[in-house]
Amino acid sequence: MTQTTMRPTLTSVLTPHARIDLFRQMLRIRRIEEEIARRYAEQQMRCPVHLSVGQEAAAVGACCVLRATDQIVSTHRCHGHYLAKGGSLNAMIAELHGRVTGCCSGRGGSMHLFDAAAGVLASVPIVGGNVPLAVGAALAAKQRRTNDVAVAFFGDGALEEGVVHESANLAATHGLPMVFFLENNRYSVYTPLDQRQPARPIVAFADAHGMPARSVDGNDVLSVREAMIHAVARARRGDGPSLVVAETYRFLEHCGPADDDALGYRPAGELARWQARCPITSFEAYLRELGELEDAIIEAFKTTIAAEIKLAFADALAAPVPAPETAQEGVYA
Amino acid sequence: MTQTTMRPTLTSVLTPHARIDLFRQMLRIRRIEEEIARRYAEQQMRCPVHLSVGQEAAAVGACCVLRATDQIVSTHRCHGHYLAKGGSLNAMIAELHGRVTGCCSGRGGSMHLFDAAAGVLASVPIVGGNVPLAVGAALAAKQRRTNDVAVAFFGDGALEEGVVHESANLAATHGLPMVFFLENNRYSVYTPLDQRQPARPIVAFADAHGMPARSVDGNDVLSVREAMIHAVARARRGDGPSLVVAETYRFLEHCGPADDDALGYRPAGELARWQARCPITSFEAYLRELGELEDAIIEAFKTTIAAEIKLAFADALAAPVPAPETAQEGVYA
Amino acid sequence: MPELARALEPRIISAAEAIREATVAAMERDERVFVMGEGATDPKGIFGTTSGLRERFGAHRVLEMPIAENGWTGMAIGAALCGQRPILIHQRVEFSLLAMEQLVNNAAKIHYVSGGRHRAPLVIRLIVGRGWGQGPAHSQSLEALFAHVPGLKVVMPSSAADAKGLLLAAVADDSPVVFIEHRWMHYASGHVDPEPRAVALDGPKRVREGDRATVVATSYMTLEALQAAEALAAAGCAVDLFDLRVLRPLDVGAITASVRKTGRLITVDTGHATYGIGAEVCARVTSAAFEDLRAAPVRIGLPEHPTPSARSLAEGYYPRSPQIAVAVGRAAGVSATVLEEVCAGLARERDAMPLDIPHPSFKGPF
Amino acid sequence: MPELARALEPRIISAAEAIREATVAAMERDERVFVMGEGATDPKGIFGTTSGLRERFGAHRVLEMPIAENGWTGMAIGAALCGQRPILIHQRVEFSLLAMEQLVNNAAKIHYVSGGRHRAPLVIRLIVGRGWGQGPAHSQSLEALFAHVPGLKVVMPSSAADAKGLLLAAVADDSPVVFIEHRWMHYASGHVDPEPRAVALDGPKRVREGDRATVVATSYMTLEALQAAEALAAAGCAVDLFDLRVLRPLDVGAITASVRKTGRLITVDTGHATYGIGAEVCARVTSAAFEDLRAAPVRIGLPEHPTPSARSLAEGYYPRSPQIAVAVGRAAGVSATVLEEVCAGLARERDAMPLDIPHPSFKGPF
Ligand SMILES: Cc1ncc(C[n+]2csc(CCOP(=O)(O)OP(=O)(O)O)c2C)c(N)n1
Ligand SMILES: Cc1ncc(C[n+]2csc(CCOP(=O)(O)OP(=O)(O)O)c2C)c(N)n1
Ligand SMILES: [Mg+2]
Ligand SMILES: [Mg+2]
Repeated sequence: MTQTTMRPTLTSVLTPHARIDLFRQMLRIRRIEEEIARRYAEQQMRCPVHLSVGQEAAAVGACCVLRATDQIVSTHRCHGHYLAKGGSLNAMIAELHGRVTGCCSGRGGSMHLFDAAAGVLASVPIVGGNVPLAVGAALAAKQRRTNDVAVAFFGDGALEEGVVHESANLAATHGLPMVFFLENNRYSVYTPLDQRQPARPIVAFADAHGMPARSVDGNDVLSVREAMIHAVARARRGDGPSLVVAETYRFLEHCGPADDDALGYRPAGELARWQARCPITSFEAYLRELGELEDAIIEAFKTTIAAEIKLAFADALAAPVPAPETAQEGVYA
Repeated sequence: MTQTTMRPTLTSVLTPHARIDLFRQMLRIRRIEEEIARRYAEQQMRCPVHLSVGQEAAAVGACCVLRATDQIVSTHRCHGHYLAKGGSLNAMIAELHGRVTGCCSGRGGSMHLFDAAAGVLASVPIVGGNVPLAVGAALAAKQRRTNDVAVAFFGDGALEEGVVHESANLAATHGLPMVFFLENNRYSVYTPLDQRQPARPIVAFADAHGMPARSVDGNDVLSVREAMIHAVARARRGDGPSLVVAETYRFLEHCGPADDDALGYRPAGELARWQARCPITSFEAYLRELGELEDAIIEAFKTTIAAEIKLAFADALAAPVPAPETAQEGVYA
Repeated sequence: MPELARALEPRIISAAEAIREATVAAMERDERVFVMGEGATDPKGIFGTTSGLRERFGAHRVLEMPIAENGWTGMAIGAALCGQRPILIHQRVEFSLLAMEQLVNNAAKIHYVSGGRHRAPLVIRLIVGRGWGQGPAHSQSLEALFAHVPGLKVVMPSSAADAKGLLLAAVADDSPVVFIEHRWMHYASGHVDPEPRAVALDGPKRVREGDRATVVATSYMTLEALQAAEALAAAGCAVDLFDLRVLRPLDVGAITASVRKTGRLITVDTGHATYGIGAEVCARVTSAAFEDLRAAPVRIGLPEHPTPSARSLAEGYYPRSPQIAVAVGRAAGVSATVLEEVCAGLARERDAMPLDIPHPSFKGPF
Repeated sequence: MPELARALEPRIISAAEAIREATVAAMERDERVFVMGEGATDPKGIFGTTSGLRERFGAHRVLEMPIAENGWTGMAIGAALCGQRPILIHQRVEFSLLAMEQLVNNAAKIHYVSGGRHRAPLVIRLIVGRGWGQGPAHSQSLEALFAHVPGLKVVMPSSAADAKGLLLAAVADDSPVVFIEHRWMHYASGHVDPEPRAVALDGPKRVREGDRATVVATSYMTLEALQAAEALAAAGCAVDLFDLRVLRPLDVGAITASVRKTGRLITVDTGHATYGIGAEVCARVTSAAFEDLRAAPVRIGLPEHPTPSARSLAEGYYPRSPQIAVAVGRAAGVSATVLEEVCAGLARERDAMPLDIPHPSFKGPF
């Protein structure tokens, strides 16, 4: 296991402003997801939604070290990654509403978010199926000598898919500029990790494919960022792929807007323990301790975000739905 | 990496007679493969053949610790495994000749050998595709409480297939009585390992899936046997799967009867170096040193084997070919 | 209620419940039968079809699976070769695409290639069809891919009773059976025999009789076609409606006989029309009853593009009863004015139901 | 030879060489084009179609692949989304079954689902068809599985010239193109334009003209059908023979026009008949030209069982020119005695060739 000890690098030094911005981004994702959850029952968003509440530090910590031309590839649970990478909020909300102004013109729904300008290459609803796309993006970067990197987001469940192993082998063998970013939220739908995988350190996955790995507290945005700095630097140097494992937790149900603790598939108290380690409130506490964050700033953030969200929903609802006769268009390029 | 040091166990103690029998079995497989190669140009065996010359110690070392009700699942290169596990020679040679007396009634050819009585569950021409079948055999053994184990034979190339990782995860998670037996002959068709996989110990595969592993000299039948004793005992105890890696080498071409060194895909001298470590001649030398083997015994073996082979080919050639009108039968059970 | 009356009383349950009943009965009857799938043991129990099974039969017979479709399909085949009888479940047909290699190369062929020595008695339950804005990779009906492969049997029930009976037959069959459930079919309710009686996998079933045209439908589309057929019958145009049920091996004998009588054939299936189920039915029946066909067969299926998520696009995507009525009515020579009325009635019925949900109990999104 | 004469001289090469030429030309013209596959760089160079490419274009444009079909298909799609133009090669169609998920869910749909923003310009070369006792998992012709999927284009060449021209068009196309090569088609030789001129992916090609029947064939079966057609023509029965070429999107316009003239349709394809390519052609043409059809369309394809390895069983498995001649001749009303003669001639030609090898240069077993 290649658990390099963390050593701060030059690039890892953050200004207070940058730190606060990480907080703002997490808060923004949380608020957006919460608004989706709140409005979901209105049945205007008629597509499955997999919310990322609780996992914001992973998305923001991973994406904050990437540039726009770096490509990420996401999963069914893509809202956080898309937003953290700079994807357009309006295009996302419109997509969830099935509007022509959606990032997929309404054709994809919540699980197909992408934003070419922001470097969100694609989101894919088939577990693990997104990972080789990132390998391809890394291959293209290498072939075209762009010096960009590609990041594959995937969950602990995806580790069970053969294609993820195939992807790791391909990236390692070809020394591709890429990061495998695993969010271990311990569940695949309702099934806990220990019913799906043997007990062993998850980073052993990387050893099997000859790449370095680092496992971090995925609810600590700074730890995630730190690990990503190393992984991305390595990729950009041309030294090949690596794995980052972010240990985290999903607060809401697998699919849909609700809290599902009552279903009983989570051990009693587990959700509460993780909620106590909420990536946003704990980072807020830390920043307050540093004296960098105070009520006024938070309030200002909340106000701006609320306005932005309101606008995005209003725009989406005001936008036209795709005309039925366009359904047949664009099967071939 | 769980490279347990080798400690002789009670069961690992061999009588001279048993040792000689290992020699005889390897010699027998070699002779059979050589006869297939010799006769192949006569075009009576009209199916692809993947000969296992050079890899006899792996087949014999692995199968000699299994009982008839234990199941093995093999690959395109299945002749050695099939024979070592006790598969019928006549049914095999007949199958290669496309005769009704073949183990598949002539329908499968060289890559589909099986023998229910001997516990050769199936051979599968799709790389990696056989491995989950062994997981299933192990599952059945567990569900039916037979105390049998299942062994999946596969090559270094199969390690690149996602399904092999999926299989390892399944076997480990469910604690199934099974052994993953990897013959690392360094090539997939003409492509050497380093063009297909990153540099890392191959046993790291096992770590990734939480199972113990042991890498052995695959040309040393006793080492292979020793490793298998541990792996099979573990499986039979109900402690789950493990991995055995046999380091070995293929002497002939990937598919077909010829020596292919002239093609230039093997580094100069590599074949010769491995031939100098031929599993049969080196074991012969060892047994002679022990004083357990002498010319007369070897000659007797050769004579018996030659007779057996001659008969198998004669029987095959004398057997009827399947009647064309039977081609449509047996699509459904 | 006295016992006899209860026994005669229709016992109305949904197809999802019927599938669960069949599974319970099969597992009780034969201890080699076991169930495996992603979510097989979870609180939702695969649309309720596996709920409570683990509690009843134990963890060794109801196996939760990792997300490794190819791996556990191969595992099921291996177990089947060793005498077990697995029932595999894929919550979406798309996931089973990962297992195509095992299904096509191993499951479908191993009996044949072994000269009849091997048997792979497995049932692969696949769920196809429409959902709530699921988008293109969670909503396909890919039965044609499986139906093309010799060695697989392919079955699609359309009613609760058949769901139970055909599943029982599938589990008892010694060949691999791909058992395809349309998501909306799960909500079809009807009388279901409490006894575990298999319904033979022997071909289509006539669900309505008439002589003006022959309509052949699959799975959920049988229900839409039935609405259309009933409305047409009320307008004086009775048609033969067949539920195809067994896509492979395909037996079109009864359909051909019907076409000889009606002279018209309309197929209505749940997948894409091109290279789809209807193509084979049309081609085969045309061959067998060419002289009696009085008009070109008509196929109704999905248009040639992926499923869009947006509701406004999904609207026209899925053929519903009015389109079917128009196609059938035209073929049967129903006058335009009558047809217009029939369609208007069906459209009113259809519009009373939400477009993207199958049943008032469906709360989305899963 | 003077230059002009050489330019006019037919340049006879095999389809395998033509494929190599097209690849070289495409790679020279566009540096985004690259090749990947298991064996792409090995001494056999995928039936010679990739020989020398690595030496010529370097390791970064000719990629040897691990045995990980699903992984590297997804990788190709990702690279294509980023502007590259990969050519993927699977030495056997069976290996591509492992990549069905990526092909069906991602490659086929990403352009559509993104509202036209994404493009996945990839070419997936698949090799299908018969070999030397390969058995059931190395010999299938599964084109119907791909042809059923909207968003994929599916192309099958039958001549050296088309192999080159259609491949060039496929590489230039911005959609994913499944380019299916029958193993025996590789040995088809003919004049091939030395220039890299694309042949549009726009539909069938008439390879022989006549008015007694319309024959539609795919890939290698076009060659068998051509032999049959020529023998029939010599006996006074000339037929229209179409090479289908583009299975999806399917354009049967010219075929329909022909059937209007001939009144008879016979399809001959390389896959299983049931739910196969011929079913769609028959169903579609029957719809379009019902009034002019004078007999039921006839389909010729593989029987409904896996490929047996034994030569004695393979014998009847693959339809050859005599069977085709019988079917066509019967449909066209050729007298039994004439037909018998035609067949005897064809059978003599056929029997002069070994059954399980395509060409005298073929030494087996690979
Ligand atoms: C190939 C495939 N199999 C099954 C599913 C159904 N499914 C959707 S999400 C999910 C769980 C994925 O778990 P994980 O990768 O840990 O991601 P998380 O949902 O926890 O974010 C499953 C099984 C799928 N989408 N794709
Ligand atoms: C899925 C799949 N891809 C490709 C092939 C073609 N193929 C046959 S054998 C082989 C090499 C396998 O290498 P390895 O597993 O190391 O076994 P070895 O031949 O060395 O015994 C390949 C690529 C195949 N049979 N199946
Ligand atoms: Mg998870
Ligand atoms: Mg090897």
